[in-house]
Amino acid sequence: MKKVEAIIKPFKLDEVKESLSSIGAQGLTVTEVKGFGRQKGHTELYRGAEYVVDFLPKVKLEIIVSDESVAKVVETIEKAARTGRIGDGKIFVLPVEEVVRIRTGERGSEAL
Amino acid sequence: MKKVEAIIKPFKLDEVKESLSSIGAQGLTVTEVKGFGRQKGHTELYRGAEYVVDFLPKVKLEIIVSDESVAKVVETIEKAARTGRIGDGKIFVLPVEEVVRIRTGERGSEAL
Amino acid sequence: MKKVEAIIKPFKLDEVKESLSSIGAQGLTVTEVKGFGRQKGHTELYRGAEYVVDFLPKVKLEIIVSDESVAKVVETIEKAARTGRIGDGKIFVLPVEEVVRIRTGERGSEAL
Amino acid sequence: MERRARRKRGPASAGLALIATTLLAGLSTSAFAAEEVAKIDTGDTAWMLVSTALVLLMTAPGLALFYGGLVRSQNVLGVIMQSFTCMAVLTLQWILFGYSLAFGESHGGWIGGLDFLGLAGVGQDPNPAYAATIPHLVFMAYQGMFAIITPALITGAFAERMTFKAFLVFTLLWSTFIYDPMAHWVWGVGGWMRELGALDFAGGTVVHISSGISALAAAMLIGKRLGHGHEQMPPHNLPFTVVGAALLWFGWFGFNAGSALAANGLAANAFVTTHVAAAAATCGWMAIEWLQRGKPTVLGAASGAVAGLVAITPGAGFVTPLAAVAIGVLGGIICYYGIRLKESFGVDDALDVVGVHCVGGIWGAIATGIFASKAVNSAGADGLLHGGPGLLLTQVAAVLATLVYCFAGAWLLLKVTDALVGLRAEEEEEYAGLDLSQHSERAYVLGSVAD
Amino acid sequence: MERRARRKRGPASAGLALIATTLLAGLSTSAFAAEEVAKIDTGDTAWMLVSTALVLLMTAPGLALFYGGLVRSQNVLGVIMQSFTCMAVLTLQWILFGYSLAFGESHGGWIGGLDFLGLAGVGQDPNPAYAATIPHLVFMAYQGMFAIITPALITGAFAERMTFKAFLVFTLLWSTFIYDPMAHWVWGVGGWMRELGALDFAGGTVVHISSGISALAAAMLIGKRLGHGHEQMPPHNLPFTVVGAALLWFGWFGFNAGSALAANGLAANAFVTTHVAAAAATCGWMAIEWLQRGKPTVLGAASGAVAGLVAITPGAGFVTPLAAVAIGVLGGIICYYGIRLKESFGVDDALDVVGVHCVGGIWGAIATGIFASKAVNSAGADGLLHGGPGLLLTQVAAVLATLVYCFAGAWLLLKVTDALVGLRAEEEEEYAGLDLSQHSERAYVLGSVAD
Amino acid sequence: MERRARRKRGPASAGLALIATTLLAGLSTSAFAAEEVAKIDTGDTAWMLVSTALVLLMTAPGLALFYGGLVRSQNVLGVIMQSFTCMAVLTLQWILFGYSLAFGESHGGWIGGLDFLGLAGVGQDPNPAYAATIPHLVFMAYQGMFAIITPALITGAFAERMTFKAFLVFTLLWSTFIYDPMAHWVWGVGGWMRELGALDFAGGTVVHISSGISALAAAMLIGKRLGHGHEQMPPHNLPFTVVGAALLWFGWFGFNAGSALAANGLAANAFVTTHVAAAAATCGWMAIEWLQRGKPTVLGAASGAVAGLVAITPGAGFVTPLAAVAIGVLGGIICYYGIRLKESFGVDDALDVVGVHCVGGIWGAIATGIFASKAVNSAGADGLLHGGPGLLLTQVAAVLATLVYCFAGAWLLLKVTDALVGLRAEEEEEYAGLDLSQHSERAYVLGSVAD
Ligand SMILES: Nc1ncnc2c1ncn2[C@@H]1O[C@H](COP(=O)(O)OP(=O)(O)O)[C@@H](O)[C@H]1O
Ligand SMILES: Nc1ncnc2c1ncn2[C@@H]1O[C@H](COP(=O)(O)OP(=O)(O)O)[C@@H](O)[C@H]1O
Ligand SMILES: Nc1ncnc2c1ncn2[C@@H]1O[C@H](COP(=O)(O)OP(=O)(O)O)[C@@H](O)[C@H]1O
Repeated sequence: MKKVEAIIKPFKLDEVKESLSSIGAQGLTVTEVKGFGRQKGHTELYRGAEYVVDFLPKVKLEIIVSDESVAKVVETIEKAARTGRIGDGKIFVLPVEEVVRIRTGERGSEAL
Repeated sequence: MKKVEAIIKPFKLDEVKESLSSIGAQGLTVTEVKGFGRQKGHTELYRGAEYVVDFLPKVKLEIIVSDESVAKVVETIEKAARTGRIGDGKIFVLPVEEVVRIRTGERGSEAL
Repeated sequence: MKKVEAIIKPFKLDEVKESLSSIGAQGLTVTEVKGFGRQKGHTELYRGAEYVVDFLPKVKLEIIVSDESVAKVVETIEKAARTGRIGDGKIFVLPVEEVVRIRTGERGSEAL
Repeated sequence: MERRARRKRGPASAGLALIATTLLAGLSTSAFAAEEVAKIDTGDTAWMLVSTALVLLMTAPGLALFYGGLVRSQNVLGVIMQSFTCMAVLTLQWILFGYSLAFGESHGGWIGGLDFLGLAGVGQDPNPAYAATIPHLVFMAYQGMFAIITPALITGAFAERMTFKAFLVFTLLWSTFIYDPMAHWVWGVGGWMRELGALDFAGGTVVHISSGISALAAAMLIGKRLGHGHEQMPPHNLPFTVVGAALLWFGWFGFNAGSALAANGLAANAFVTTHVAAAAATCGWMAIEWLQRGKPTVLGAASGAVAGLVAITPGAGFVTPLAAVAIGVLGGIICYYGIRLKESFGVDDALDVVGVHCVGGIWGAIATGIFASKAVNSAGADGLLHGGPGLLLTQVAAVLATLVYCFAGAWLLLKVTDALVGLRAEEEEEYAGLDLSQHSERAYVLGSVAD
Repeated sequence: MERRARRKRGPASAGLALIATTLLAGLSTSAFAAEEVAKIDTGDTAWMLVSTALVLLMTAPGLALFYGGLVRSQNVLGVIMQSFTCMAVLTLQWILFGYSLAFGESHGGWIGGLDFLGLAGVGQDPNPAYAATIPHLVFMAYQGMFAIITPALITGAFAERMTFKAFLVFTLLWSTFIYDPMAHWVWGVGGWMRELGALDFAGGTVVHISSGISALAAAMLIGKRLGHGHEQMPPHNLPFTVVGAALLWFGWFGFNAGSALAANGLAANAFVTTHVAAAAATCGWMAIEWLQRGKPTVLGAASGAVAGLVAITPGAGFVTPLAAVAIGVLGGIICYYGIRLKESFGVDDALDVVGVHCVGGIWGAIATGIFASKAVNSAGADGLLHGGPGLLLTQVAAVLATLVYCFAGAWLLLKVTDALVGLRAEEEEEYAGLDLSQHSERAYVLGSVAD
Repeated sequence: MERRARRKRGPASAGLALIATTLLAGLSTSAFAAEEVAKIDTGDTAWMLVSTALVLLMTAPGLALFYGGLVRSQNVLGVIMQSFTCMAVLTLQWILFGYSLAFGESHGGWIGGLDFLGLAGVGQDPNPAYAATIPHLVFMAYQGMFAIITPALITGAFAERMTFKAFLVFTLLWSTFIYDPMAHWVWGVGGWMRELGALDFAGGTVVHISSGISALAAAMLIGKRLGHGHEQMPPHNLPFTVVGAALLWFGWFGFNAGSALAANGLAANAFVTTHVAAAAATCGWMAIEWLQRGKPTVLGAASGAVAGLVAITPGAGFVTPLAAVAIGVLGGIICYYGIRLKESFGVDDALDVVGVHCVGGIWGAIATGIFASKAVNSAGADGLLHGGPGLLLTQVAAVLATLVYCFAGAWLLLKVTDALVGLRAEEEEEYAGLDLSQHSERAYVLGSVAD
């Protein structure tokens, strides 16, 4: 099994989730994060003091998938999350050794 | 070493933490996340408009453990986090190649 | 490629980010987390009731790097995040199998 | 209307405020001329100073919180800023020329003259034409607070997408070309609607219908928010919204009971009808929502309260408290349906200004034509239920005239604004939120990440 | 009590409010009959209109924020909604029949008659039996605001677990069968506690003891919150709570100084004692907490302020400012210990209604019996320190009667409510929070995840 | 100043408040002696009760929210606590001895005697030396609210780093040794600045310059916040700050118009100039920021409003509304630059107390010397524009004396405080935030993690 992690633009979350659902993904976990990258941040003004803010709001998706689904999932996210503008984000794939469903104690791909 | 990640129901956090402490776990990291899975969400009403919300508040635990402790830790979380109702969450185990304790520079299992 | 995860003290974030920039890191992702470890928490008082709080605010950095940069990145974080006091945090290194840049579809180390 | 009422009753009946006069009248043989009677009454003045402050409070923090809580968190400052700016900019407009256009010597019933330009002649003594027992400055300031909140109400319609610059230009134009004339027609000595006999105690037409229908024009012209219909746009801070609604309720006592321009029985009546209608409309909205949706919501309750306050505004000093129950309950239910209208029209009236202020204002004007009673206010008129069908017709006429003038006027002024500075923020700006794009600020920095 | 005071003093001493009358009395030979004196005083009316509005402000946003900040974030709307709903529903109850039950012609000192049903006979003229210088409508509205906040206070006890439906049923029953009679006993002409000679200037028994002891019954019957004792339940938004406390302090000037029913020296005294007691109790609570816990807390300071305001309520118009220092400091300390009582009883009084309102109210009633002085208010009585042990006994009797009637009554009405609709939310609903389960709303949507 | 004004005008001109008297004077042959005239006017009393409450509201929630929103989230309770504590502790100080030091019988123009210790002799009757138509207790309470807010203003300078204990000691010392004498000099009968002829209608020197310059001393002595200059310290909750600013604006009507001590034409003038100056300064700040930074900010607008309110305070009852436009616009611009001063001085005046209150207060005092006009207030004086250069010099002298005395005094008292309890929190405490370290509380628990 693999863990697919994707950092995307927040307003793309719904679209990505829908696409993943439509290819049969049944679960995923979402975290609000701040990203620092090529996309430049903004300036804030407080009583004349300028604050340069590099961190941009992003959303991190984590989804555990069976080995055979990885390609499909990655591709789906890629397509749904793309705007073509800088800051669209990244997808990472990590190996996973075990999965457990807490409710039932199931292990492995049955637990997904 | 391994990284055990668990997505659990928020009100189970204290119980899981206590159980982990009692088996000697000395550190863990917690993140607020939103989960999408089999457990269904809820509907919200704002001036008559209905919003269907699929994402449920969950808590993610991350705990790095030595290879020999993995089973014990997974089992402990499993037991403490279980309510038997849908949405109890998942546990994932990932390989970890190195650990560093920033304060001392210790590496490997000493750093845990 | 590897994923370097570091749990650090929040007020060290800017310093760590600067140091990483200065060695050429072009992207990273930050999450607010709560840590539980050797550093002890605090007590809160609400109308005489005492609440012991073990969880401390921490910041988690995630940065995907090529295999050859890992050592450098770990060392840089270590140095910048260290105060020498308990609770400075940890660095973990995990294997990564694939990276995709969503905007362009680039894969592997080009996508970083 | 109350203003006319006072004038008509003449010097003798202004007496409640001047106990001494009344008492003395029986003792002394010398008659008091109107001029001598125009003395300041400290009780009336105290009440009007308070009322003036209360109406300001309605704009900020009242409306600012009510609207601010309803938008998404990236736009809360943008919305609050628009209310706050109305307080600043329109105060200057008002004292420089707005007050004169509204309350200066009438030019044919259409517009006030320039006699009060820069507050010339507006001093510490009363102006008996409008309020014989309080300093003219207080009357001016009280009216000025109405001139502030009215355009602020409109901002709910174009929330989350208009640039600050466009808001500023439009607001100044609208105040000058729509609000000031409207105020003159309805409340100015010689104003044509006033002469017509339409009753508007505290601003149903001038404040609510005018802003509500202009909001419709604004929402139509500026278009829908990006993502509207696809993305969910839940209110980001409902406690703010409820606090705002409660402050509006509180401030509305100044708005309505203050419109008696004295601390007398009429003020008491307006105070009670206002309170009762707000309560009744809250119940009405909650009930219909409970029936139709299965649950009463907090936003529904808050919206109901505002709907009731809008509905009672024109009639507060003309109807009985029991009539206010009817006006309120129905007001709550009507506005509950009123905010659905936008679905049919396909208009993104972001914070439901049309559904609450325009629809509620129309209902209030008509309800005044139904329930008004001379037993409550002898300077008023009898409505349908008290045998006077004429009033209802007059009210309908006043409503229609207001709808036509304000919609057309607002449309034109929005076109002008668009031509001058462009109405709408860039797509990138809208995604980032107005707080960052228009003001380079973020509302909340709650976490430890210096994002 | 003050109401009795005014009545007893009779037409002549109502004069402060009518300067002209007094002056004229020396010039004219004709005596003025009481009816002729019952003219509206604009200054008194201005003050009472403001006071009425201030007491409403206490419920929302005052109490709504105070309580709202203390609960967990998933219940903040639920708690705010209960305060807001009191404003809506109890206003209708009050004008339809509640006011009549409380202030109508007495039936044997137990309950008012139906003479004021639907506000019949409650008009723009004064009702000299209660307040000779303000419109009867103002007196009615002022009293109505007390009828709103009293049941709202109770909601703190069963916060975070009662269904909205149960709250609604219980509140309507409680207002009708507990509040209205209590108000009649203490303030109604002919009410038995009033006849007994018990002093309660602004509602120590009627408002605070009655709600506080009913809160105890409610917390006992509904049971503890899920997780109580195991999970931590820290307040989710203390700035809201402090703002709420400050607004309560501000509004309490209307509550206490308004109870003079005039803008006179007595109002001034009540204003100052109220302010001083709030300040002193804040100091008292902070000091004891600092000594016992090592740190003064913000919630402690806010709670102390409220405790002091509760404690001074019955005596505000009968004691001197220096006595208010003593009443306040002790009130703060007593309530600090008061909220510990629940630990021994094993009752989950979620927001400490019993410890603050019941305990503080009892202390206030007794303190009035100790510190009251005719030098402050000739219509009052002398307390223990001024040589009158009788008053103290009367006060204790009034307290006991209130405790017994309200506890038993509330218990019964809660049982009835439980039988009718069930008191408590389902376990799942409680975990999800009342905001979602009762109202399908979330209070805050601050992040970018559309959760 | 207004206080002196009223006294000087004497019994005859106090008459506005006493219509009956005036009217009777024409009928009766007997003259009324001053004592007989010292009757309570209910309208004036109503207005002053309200004004008193409004000035309290300025401290909390007004200032508490304004400042609370500007700090980082780990310090919001600490800042709010300081404002709230001023309300508690300084009320006791005031009634026990502060009022007497300020308004007791003058000792050589320097300090009041102990005649009013523990409010001895401060009762329900008026004290004609200060206010002939309201109860002495109301005058005392009104003045007490000024004594509360003034030290609270200073807390913005040392925000986020002073221990609570040090704040408490310093505040008590400062009130006693700086505020009380200053109030005596300027407003006490016989006070030397008052005798000098300096005009300060509502507290430009006493409140704003005194607190502003003391803030400078405090910021210098306590040093910069940890991380200042490196880390970003954005405001954590700007909606709170705007709400706070709006409440300050609202409350300032009590502060300035209440300083007329009556509900008369002068109050009306002060009300309008206050409102206009706030509006004009908001425009001024926004405009200069827009020009210089490319965008108007919400914090800029809120800061501008406060700057305008500060600037008009000394002149509110002496200048015309049009002069208030000038004072306001310039006040906004001057304070915009005023808050930059700290950059040159290298002082971490965290919330810009110096830039707004000291700089704005100085501008206001000078502006009064320029724009004051006897046509507005015959008890005032003519400023530079009306042919009176003398007043300007007097104003400058008063400003300089205030700056010197308050800076030196505050410096000394801070040194004393430091020696007694230490000014500054430990480094660890400062990192954790004052909420946790000083009060063991957290402001917000919004998430599900029981952190
Ligand atoms: N090496 C990295 N490690 C972890 N996260 C990264 C890395 N590079 C980029 N990111 C994340 O991806 C987001 C987008 O990256 P950015 O460089 O701005 O744009 P793009 O991916 O379009 O080139 C960043 O905000 C950050 O959250
Ligand atoms: N494939 C997955 N990848 C990542 N997270 C998942 C996955 N499946 C479920 N989760 C997480 O686990 C939570 C619980 O899953 P759910 O399907 O609702 O219940 P259960 O685990 O009891 O079958 C989800 O809310 C989500 O956060
Ligand atoms: N085994 C672990 N797994 C995951 N996170 C850990 C682990 N041990 C520590 N942490 C994280 O590191 C932080 C610092 O650890 P702590 O034991 O307090 O101090 P130190 O690292 O200086 O010994 C913790 O707050 C927690 O977030």
